Amino acid sequence: METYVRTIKYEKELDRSFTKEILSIPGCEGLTNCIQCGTCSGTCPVSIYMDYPPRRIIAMVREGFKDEVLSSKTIWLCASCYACTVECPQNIKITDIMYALKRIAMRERRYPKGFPIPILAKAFFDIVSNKGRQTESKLVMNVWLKISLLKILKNSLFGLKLLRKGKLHFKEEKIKDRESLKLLLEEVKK
Amino acid sequence: MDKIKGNGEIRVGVYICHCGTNIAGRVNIKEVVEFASKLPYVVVSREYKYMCSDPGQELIKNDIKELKLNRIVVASCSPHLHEHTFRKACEDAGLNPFNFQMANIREHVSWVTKESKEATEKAKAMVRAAVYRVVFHESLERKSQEINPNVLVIGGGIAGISASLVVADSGKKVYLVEREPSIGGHMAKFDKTFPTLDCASCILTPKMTQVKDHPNIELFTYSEIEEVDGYVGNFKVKIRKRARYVDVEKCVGCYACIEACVYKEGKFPDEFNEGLSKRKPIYIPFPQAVPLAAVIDPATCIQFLSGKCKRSCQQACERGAIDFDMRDEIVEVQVGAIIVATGFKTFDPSRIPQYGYGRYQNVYKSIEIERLVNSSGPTGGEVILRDGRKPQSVGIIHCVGSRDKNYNIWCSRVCCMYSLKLAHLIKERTHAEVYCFYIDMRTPGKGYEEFYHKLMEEGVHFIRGKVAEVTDWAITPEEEGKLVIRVEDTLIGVVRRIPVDMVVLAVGLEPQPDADEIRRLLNISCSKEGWFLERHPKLAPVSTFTDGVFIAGACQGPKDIPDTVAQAEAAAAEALSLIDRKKIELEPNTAWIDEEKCSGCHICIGLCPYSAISYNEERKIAVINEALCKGCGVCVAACPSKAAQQRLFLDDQIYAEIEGALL
Amino acid sequence: MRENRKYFYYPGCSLKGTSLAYEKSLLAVFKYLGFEAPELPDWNCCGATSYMSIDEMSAFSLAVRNLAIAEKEKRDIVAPCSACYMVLNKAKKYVEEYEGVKDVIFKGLEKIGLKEHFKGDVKVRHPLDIFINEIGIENIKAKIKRKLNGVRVFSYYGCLLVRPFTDFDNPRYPTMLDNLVSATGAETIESALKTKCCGGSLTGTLENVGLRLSYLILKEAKRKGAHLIVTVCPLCQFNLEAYQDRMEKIFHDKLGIPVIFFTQILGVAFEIDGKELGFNHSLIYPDILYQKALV
Amino acid sequence: MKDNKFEPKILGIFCNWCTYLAADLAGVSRMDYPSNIRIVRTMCSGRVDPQFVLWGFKNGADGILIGGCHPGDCHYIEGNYKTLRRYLILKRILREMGINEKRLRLEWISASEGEKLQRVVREFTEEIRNLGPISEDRAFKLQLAEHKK
Repeated sequence: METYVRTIKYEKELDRSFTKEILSIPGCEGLTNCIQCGTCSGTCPVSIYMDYPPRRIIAMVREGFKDEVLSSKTIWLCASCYACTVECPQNIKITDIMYALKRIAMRERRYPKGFPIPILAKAFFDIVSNKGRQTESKLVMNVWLKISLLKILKNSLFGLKLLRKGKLHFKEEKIKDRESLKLLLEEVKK
Repeated sequence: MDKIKGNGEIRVGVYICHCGTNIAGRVNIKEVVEFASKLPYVVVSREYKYMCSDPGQELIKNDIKELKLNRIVVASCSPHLHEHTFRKACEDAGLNPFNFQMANIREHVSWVTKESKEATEKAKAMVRAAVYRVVFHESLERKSQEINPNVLVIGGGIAGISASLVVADSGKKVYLVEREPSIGGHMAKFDKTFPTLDCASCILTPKMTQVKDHPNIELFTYSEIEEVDGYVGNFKVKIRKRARYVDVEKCVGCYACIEACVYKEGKFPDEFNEGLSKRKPIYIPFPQAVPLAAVIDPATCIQFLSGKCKRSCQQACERGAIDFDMRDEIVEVQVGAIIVATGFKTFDPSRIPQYGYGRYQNVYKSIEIERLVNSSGPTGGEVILRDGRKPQSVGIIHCVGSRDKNYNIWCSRVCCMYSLKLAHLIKERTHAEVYCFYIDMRTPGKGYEEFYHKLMEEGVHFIRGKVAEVTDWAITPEEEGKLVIRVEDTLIGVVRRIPVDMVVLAVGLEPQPDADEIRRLLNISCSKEGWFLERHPKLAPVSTFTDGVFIAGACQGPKDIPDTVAQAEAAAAEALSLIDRKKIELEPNTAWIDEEKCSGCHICIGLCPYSAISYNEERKIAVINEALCKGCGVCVAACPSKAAQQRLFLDDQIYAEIEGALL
Repeated sequence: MRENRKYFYYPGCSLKGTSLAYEKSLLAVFKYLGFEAPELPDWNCCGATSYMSIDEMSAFSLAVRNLAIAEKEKRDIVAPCSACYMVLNKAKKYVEEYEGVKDVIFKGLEKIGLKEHFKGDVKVRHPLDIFINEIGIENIKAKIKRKLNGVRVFSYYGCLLVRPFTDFDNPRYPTMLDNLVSATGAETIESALKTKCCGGSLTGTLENVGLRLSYLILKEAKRKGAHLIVTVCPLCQFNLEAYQDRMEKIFHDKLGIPVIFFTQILGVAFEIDGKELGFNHSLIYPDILYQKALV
Repeated sequence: MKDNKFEPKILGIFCNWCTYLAADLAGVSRMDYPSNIRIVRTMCSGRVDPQFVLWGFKNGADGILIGGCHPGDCHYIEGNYKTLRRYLILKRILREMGINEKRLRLEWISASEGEKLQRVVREFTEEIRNLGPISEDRAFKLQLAEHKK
């Protein structure tokens, strides 16, 4: 027998505190001004791959559709090119809202499983937090290790090409005063 | 408070208005009434739901009579709204109207204060200030002045034309000033008007002719306002008649000069056709122009550029109307009222580079399409692209420059409707596929929604979404050579790319770029967007804060033709109502010199912007000519011996008010 | 306002890795033009886009540490990487605009003894801005030794340089890079894609998405007859150049379009040695720039 | 009131044609601002006698805001220029007297600038709140000291 998915939304299933939380984040205050014109989606270079176009994400955040928003691929597909933010006729900083949603999704571990983008973000974060600088080769290896070994094999030729041209090196980049960096990061996280 | 003059017993009545919940919702009225009743000289303190209503005014009138009140304080809204009302009530009850003071506890208190407690405290302070002040008020007489019955109308579009005709038909003299060579404004450029699709020139041209033939209208075209002096009832206006190099009285509009011009073909962008055709240096703006007279553009005419033209135009004119030595002329007129109808300008879409206007030749502004569909336009009414092809698909983009904080935040009100009209006309003329891209379809008006339905039946594609970009970037073979519109179809939730031959940008309306100069000349205000500000958005929509100056049409904000005409006729009625009073009563807030205190130091004389103060050599004192005084009080503030004083703004009154306010 | 502005060069992580050619050519051109900008002492990662996805305040604090170090020496920053440029400017702006951000960041700076050095006066500028508005296009023209007439260039701005915190060019329709490239005598190509996203880090994570975005730009450059693409951003350059053979396979299209940095094309016009300009790192060598016919 | 912070008394003297109307507009637009300000109206800012200011401070104002039309926009042609001149001199006098000159501020706010009015009143109130009561200014301390003798 065919099963039908219920799509009605009851008021009690919505999370209004989620909307409030987003509104309180610097850069997200313009959210409620959205007129649903679709400029963001039309301008976005990757909206065509998204499960919800940015316009709908804004509408859903505004109405407290927390589950749908946090588990969407949209927020991770955002390449943060800021095109929507520049064009939005209501000057809503959509890119900042996407960042805020990514952070909450990470915090609540709600991102799509096995999706490589949050993994890259986390790997990036860890390296920079410790060393103060990024070493691209190390970052790529860390990410690939987490996704699949197969990827390393598949890309080994590519890596060799880059190595030969001096575009890739394995010397670790780091800052000298890592002690104060640690202090700084600890302080602002409080 | 100790300095009260001994002019009899002072009996103050205080009236606190609830203004429904506007004040009472934030201010604890009972507390304020109680507080007021204990202030010095207060005999009675009352509250009422709406003080400005008849029963509210009756309350005051009765108290004046029965309790022998001789000072009144009303705490309600801004004096700009109802000071007049309450002064009148005092007068009706036999009290001199200037023994009244208003405390503004709505605009300045309840509407701007969040906390009820704070609002109540502030209201008390404002009431106290008013009571302290009113004690020092005295009876004053209003002076009256005769009103000049002539009316100046600035702007000769449909608003200015309509207003002029109403005023002139009542037998009053009208000076109509238009800066272009012909009257008619934007409306003269349109082919059809929405939603009735009646021909714009069929309804406009007769009105233009009426203006020309009306014995009471003196028309100044190609002219601008240079200077405005004076005040309500007695304005002196200088008009600059720009040299048109053709005598309008002699010219009969026979086109002989234009045919004779050394330029065989038009070479310069034709302003009336939005640059879609070319004109010669000597030209008649359009065949129905009023006045139907040629004009020479000195920026392109060889005679003006080099002084070495054959002047074949001059030779061709049998009536000798062409005069290369013509100079600008300043004409001075006197009027009692001024109607401003300076209209709007269309948004320049090249400010939005992603729509490609100016880069892609098949991207048009809507006003250009108005000329294309016009049977007297550059293509004789045929809708064709610049290369002569007939478009097979056309995209009309709404809200260009409107509803967008990057450009203009307001809705321009007319674009949805004129876009529907253009969609209909384009479809009718070309049978092209027409796409309308809108954010919200706004069709409030008689027959407007019905027109929208008609267009849906005609098969126009309505796509809800603000267009992201128009490019020549072809991804698929079908898109090659086309303009591609990229937009989210928000009702479906999918991004679409739609290739079209022609893009029409429905540009919004903006204030005239020089609206600010007119504002300064007339001493009126503009909203922060630059539209002229009406005295009250609902109750005084065509008046301004400057008495005797009225506004009509799109210079006050975007509006369509019916609304413009309605407003123009309203402005005309206001102007007539003012003029027919014959006399005007002036606010008695003029300054005078206390002769005993004046030391003859001359300080005030140089300060007066109206040269109302002179020096009496004999008595060695300054003298103020009250007929010239406008009541600013600059001399009063400067007088070192306190000899200069201003009625209604006496030092004692202001000191008392300050003392009272600082509760 | 400080007179005679002095600068620090802020490389960012990419210019020490995949985009060594950018660093080499930039420094070579700076040297040639007599523009001094020593490397910012002990600079750290700007926080970039990924960091912002994890923790906002940490991301801002990373950026501001760099700003504070520069301000301590009363110097401004030149940031050649578009992402660094945008992130540093954004952090500065948010500290200015949001009390909440400012309080937290200043607390952090206090902890590491930089608070008193940071007032927010430091400017973060892109070399393109420096070339156009500090050095001046006329001065650059005067120093050109080799005119690149006949070279058709697709000048590609990418996204982050012009959006959204830039004040030196129109974010919707920038022209500064075109102006600079034209100064070399090369011809620039008008295109709606000059500010479109190259795919950014998506190319590394969601290959099919990222590669398509890059491919569309290359395809448009080819369609408009470009000899080469000139860019201002390390990631754009990498995405557009390094994956071309892979794109050729996926999209069945012949590409082979050189993608170089704007500092490299300037360097060629200044006749700086190709090795100094980092052309040894090129995967697709821009032969066209060295063809004899040009001279 | 809030946090037991010092709540200053602020006097606003606004011209009838611009700033008073801006305050009306702020009201109509429901732009809230601190309730500390009490507004008194004159026809022109040029009517503001320096003694009004001194009288205001004497009667307990901790800050005084004068509002007029933008330069060139005065309803009475150039009254606001005269205000500006007097304001500059008055500031010097206040300084001499030992009153913090920041307690007096002149702003040009046109009839359409409700937002500016809101912003200026908010800023000014906050500034005066931080300055503390006028009784702590030197002039008043001296006066008090005199008094005790």
